[in-house]
Amino acid sequence: MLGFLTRRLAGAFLVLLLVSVLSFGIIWLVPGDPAAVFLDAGATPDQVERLRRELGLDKPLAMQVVEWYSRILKGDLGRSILLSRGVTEAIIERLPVTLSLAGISLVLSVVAGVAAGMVAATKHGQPVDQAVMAGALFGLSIPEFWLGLVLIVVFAVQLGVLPTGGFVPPTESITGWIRSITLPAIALAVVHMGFIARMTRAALLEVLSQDFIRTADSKGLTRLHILLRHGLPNALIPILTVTGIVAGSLLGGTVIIEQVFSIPGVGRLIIGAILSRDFPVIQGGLLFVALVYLTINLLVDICYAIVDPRVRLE
Amino acid sequence: MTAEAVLDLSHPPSKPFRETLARLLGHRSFVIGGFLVLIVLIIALTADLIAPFDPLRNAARVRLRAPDSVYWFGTDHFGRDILSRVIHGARISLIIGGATVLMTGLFGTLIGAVAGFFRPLDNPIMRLMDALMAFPAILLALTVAAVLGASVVNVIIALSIATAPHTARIVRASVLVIRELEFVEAARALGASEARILLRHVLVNALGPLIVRLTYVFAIAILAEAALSFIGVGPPPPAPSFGNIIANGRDFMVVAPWITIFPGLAIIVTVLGLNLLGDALRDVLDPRMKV
Amino acid sequence: MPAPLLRVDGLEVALASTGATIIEEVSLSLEPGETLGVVGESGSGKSVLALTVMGLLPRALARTRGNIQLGGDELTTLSPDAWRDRRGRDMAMIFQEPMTALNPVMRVGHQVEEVLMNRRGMSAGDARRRATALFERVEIPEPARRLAAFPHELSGGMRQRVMITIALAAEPRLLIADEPTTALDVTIQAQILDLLRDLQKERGLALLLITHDLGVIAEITDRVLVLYAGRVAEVAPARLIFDAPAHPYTRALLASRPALTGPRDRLVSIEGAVPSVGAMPPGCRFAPRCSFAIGPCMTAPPALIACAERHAAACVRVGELG
Amino acid sequence: MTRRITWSALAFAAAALAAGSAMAQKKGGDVVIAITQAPPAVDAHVTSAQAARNITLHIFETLYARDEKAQPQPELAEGVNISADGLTYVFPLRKGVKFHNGKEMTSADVVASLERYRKVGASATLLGQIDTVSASGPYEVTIKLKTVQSTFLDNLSSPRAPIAIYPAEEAAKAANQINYIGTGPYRFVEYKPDSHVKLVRYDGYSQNPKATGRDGFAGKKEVYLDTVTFRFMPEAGARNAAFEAGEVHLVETVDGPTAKRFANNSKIAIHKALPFALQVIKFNHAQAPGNDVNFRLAVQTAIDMEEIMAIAFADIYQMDPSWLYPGSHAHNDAGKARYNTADLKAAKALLDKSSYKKEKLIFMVDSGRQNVDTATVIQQRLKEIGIDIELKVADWPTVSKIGFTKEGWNFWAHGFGIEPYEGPASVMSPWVNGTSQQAKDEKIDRLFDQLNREMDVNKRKALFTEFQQHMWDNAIAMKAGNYGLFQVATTRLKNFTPYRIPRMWGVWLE
Repeated sequence: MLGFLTRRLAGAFLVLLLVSVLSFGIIWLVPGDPAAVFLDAGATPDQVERLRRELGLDKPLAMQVVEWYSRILKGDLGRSILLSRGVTEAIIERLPVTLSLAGISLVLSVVAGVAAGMVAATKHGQPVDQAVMAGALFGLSIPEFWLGLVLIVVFAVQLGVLPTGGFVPPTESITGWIRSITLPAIALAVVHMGFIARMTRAALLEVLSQDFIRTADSKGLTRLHILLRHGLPNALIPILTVTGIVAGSLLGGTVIIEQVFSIPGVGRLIIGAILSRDFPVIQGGLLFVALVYLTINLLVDICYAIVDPRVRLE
Repeated sequence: MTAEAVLDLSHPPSKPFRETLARLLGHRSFVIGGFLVLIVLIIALTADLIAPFDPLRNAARVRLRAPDSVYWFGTDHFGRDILSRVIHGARISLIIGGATVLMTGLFGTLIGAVAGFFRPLDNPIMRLMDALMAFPAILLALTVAAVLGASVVNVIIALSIATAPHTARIVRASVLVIRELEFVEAARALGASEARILLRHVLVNALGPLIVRLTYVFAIAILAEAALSFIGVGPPPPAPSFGNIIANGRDFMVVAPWITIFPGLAIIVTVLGLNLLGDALRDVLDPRMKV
Repeated sequence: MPAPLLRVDGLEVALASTGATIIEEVSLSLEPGETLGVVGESGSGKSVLALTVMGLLPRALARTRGNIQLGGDELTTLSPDAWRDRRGRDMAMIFQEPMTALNPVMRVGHQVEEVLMNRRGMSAGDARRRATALFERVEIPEPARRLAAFPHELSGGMRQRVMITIALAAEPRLLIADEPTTALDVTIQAQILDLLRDLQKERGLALLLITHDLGVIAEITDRVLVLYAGRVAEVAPARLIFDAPAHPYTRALLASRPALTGPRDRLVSIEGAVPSVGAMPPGCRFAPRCSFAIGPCMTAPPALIACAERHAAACVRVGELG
Repeated sequence: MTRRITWSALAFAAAALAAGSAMAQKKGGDVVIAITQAPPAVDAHVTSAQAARNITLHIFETLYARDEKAQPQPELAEGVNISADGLTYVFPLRKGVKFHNGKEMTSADVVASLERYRKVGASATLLGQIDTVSASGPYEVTIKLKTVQSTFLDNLSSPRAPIAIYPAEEAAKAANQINYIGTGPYRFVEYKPDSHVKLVRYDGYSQNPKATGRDGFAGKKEVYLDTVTFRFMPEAGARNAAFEAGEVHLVETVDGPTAKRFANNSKIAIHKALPFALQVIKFNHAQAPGNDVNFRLAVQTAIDMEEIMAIAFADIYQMDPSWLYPGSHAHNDAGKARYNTADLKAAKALLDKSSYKKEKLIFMVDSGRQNVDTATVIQQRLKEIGIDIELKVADWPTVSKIGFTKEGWNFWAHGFGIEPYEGPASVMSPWVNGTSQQAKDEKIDRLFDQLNREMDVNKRKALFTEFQQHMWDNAIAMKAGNYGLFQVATTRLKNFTPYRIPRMWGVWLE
């Protein structure tokens, strides 16, 4: 187990190193700089040039590279140009928002998706199965941001039952938080629900068709006992895989959904940074997202090892 | 040894094209999905003939008309007919999807095949792919599109960069399995050059998973184009794409929801068709692959 | 003659989708303490026969005709749950692939104990002790330690011993073994067969042994049932099958058998292929490959014709070819 | 801006109400304002973005501030004594003005702030003519100019990137690193990035004793509200719905159709901030065919300006050839004959005389809807006379980078909001040295120079009129019209009138 962890960690570290190169490099390709955001259309180039100097954007590339690596090795992502705070601080501020959105969507999609997938698998080939699968595929084909817009029009504008956007922290008001997170979480969850339902069904069907299920059957054990003790533990591995994929994909989804619902999360931080050329935030944000992504993968790997004794040996 | 080994006649490893086609045509998902995609394709190809209006024509008189008998899908704030724009939008959306599939197919295959076949390159290449895959695809595409600027070509490049690593990984996995198989060994023994082996045998046999993946890439590209447009880095106006029609209707979502709704439905139909096709292809070409 | 423990009569199993038959008119009987070998190549329907008796047919297949009696009780009229209740206790089964037949994420001890607890109502402690004893009986070394192992931590032979333990745990009267040694090394094969034979003798089990290996037949069976393309070709005492095969298919099968001294890889084969399901010839199913086939062979499937005591073959030319 | 004709009625009513105090002002209440963008900074010096101005002008004040007519009035200064040669400005400061940290403002703070602005100010050129700034007493600051500058007080009072007075210790800090401490009627509480900025009433605020009523950015700033929260909501749909749901009391801008829809609601007051900006279309003179006056005139002649305004700014625009707002003292009609001609035939004739050879031209805009609309309408219009235009939409940093270079663009459209408010010099300044059109124009440079040195108001107007005529005659750049903002507020918000920022003084909640 320890060797397994070390190997995974070493691999993740290597990837992270490459990610840091990519996130540093990408900003050197972007045209424009944050000076523009401070100034309106009437600003003249020498005003821009002054501001660039003021913001430290005129340092040579080599110097910036050295600064970047000496900083991130200390765990310091630098200071935002536009937000007047450290990048780490800015990310941590928004993290609970994104995590609560992604977390609730994940729970929603896993619970509904696994349940739907299990129903479909046990009713394999029957109308219930076909209906669930058709629904899942349909859900999978909806652009999530569009669904968000439609939900806003229907539930916030027409019916007026839920807010159109914004975010209320749970520390401020629990009901306000639930109300503000409901529509975005649904918009995010629908697509992933379909995905998980399909995967769960496929995984369970595969497990249920395996020899050891027949063995269990030959023991005369009850169907429920077989499903719970033999079927589910084995289907857990593929379900975990999907959950990992979905967790990552949700992270991507929040980027857009936060934009639709004006939710101040990490995704909007990064998009805002890209659109305003807040370079430290772009770099730090991308690095952070990659770190989260890799952590999710690592967690999934560790869960495998717990669920599936075979993995530990590899 | 046993009687079974003697009596059991082995099947040829690759099924003839005819049989595959027959199985596809008998697959319900393939028929429905194919039908949907074909409809969208025909609409895109005949856009000039079937669109009732010029999709670019401004007509201030009829701004923000709700759907009626003349403007079936309503009009936008320029007074442009949404139906005509959706019809023409299919064209650009399909071009973006198709070109992304081509680019991803080409580069994903190339990268995956090289990594799978030339062992010394495998590790560096795949770590780079891992690094690219460490970002959510949409964020990667968005960043690249922001770097390159908004244009149809740049959207295609951004989407290809976002989708190619996964494709490369799939191709590499197929190559790794196939290169160890007997017939590749045999070809090598007969003195075929590495490149020839790679092309003739390995790739032909890795085609199944690749086709399945690329079908899904098509669907992903259509969805991602819309998302990029929404953020403002999609194909530039005034030429319509599914995504930029929606993006255009954003400010009018409340007073003129039809601008947003109809292209969204067009996306759903197209993506649903592609997903159905992908499912059928997966069942037939690559039964072990997961969703 | 003691009353048969298992009696199968005119069994027919078909594909649920097309109705094409997998096995047809299969009848057999098995007495307590007797070993019946079922032999045939893959696709002959021998595994389907076993699964049908157990009531474990996959969804795609359905029993369309025939009766199955166990200890005088008709199984086919039972509800699925009642049939399920007979499994484990009255009849048990050993599968071919001990790797896949065991739950990969459950400790093997627990896979035995769950039978003891659920089917014999034992407490966890009793089940543990009983499982240890059973492991000892099937000659698993260090049984206490092995109980805590996962299947992948055991060798193929050990796994099959675990499988046997599971099958025996509820003390069934009928044991069906479907190719129990196929996946194993030759030396292990012999050990497992010996074990099976000892256990059968010791407990007076009725053993239905399914195999395609005539060597196995020769070693431990009392009688043999030869299946070809879903129909019984020949049924005979084991000795007679080797000494006086009556059906041309049995003969071909014997001829393709490797000499014990010869190389074990390439064999003389029977020309042609087994007809595929749904495309069976109207007459004798072996006729297209049979060098003795005559006109009547092509029109209707031949009935079993007795040719000696407890020996019958489904061939119109049984008498002539002797 | 002398009088805002378009909403004069409202302004009159508001003034009357404010003066007469006929209504019962109530203390208390929290107001949430939806603004379209997050401010790039709350450090007033370093940004000229509208989003920042909305907030900073509630927290900070300047020595001089613009009144309702955009004329400079003393704010933190008592007044000014200008030497006869026009080079020395002595500002006596108001006494007893307390910063939000409780300290009293003195000349040291003013000097430090002005010096800081000269270093880090986003519009540092506003103070470009300053030679020295010194404290000539604890409550007196003396500024010496290098040359005479007729617009110096205008500059000092510009709200563009306000020359805010900070405490000296804050003014010593680098750009964007200060604590937000000012003298304004509101005190800074928190800045939640991507979410909001929250301000609370500053009870220690010292009113300008000379002020009578609410007057532009100057005047009396009486605060009744407890807190004001500026919520950043880039999505129009989200803004509007939040407003309808009552989460937001005032929306900085809504589109025409939405305003129309709200008009039927008795609980909603629609305010028009018109004019708020000019819609400007620039040519790149450094590239063919933009270097050809006939080409530029062909384009100018072809364009239907009203079509642009009607589509991009439905129901909230004015057609006006002037580069200043109506009511501004130098507002004039020069160039009227060339404005909004929409004459395709004449345009074709001009185009045929030009060097344009059917090549594809780039119309560059940022992704703001109105600017994209402008570009789209022009593209379709010019297609009719055979000009082939490709739209290039990018985000603001990219566009503003490329737009000040000689390559990569032929047309560029954007709003011009604060310059016409500031006055003639600010409008002319972008064209000086060819900054905006990428080719030096001797005449503009000369006129600008004269304007800067001319102290006589009427002569300045004549110079500006000449500039405007020159702009139209040579199609240096075009303006399509004046556009405004629909601002919607709950009717519970009393005595609100739109201005360049949503001023939260003099208003109260019912």
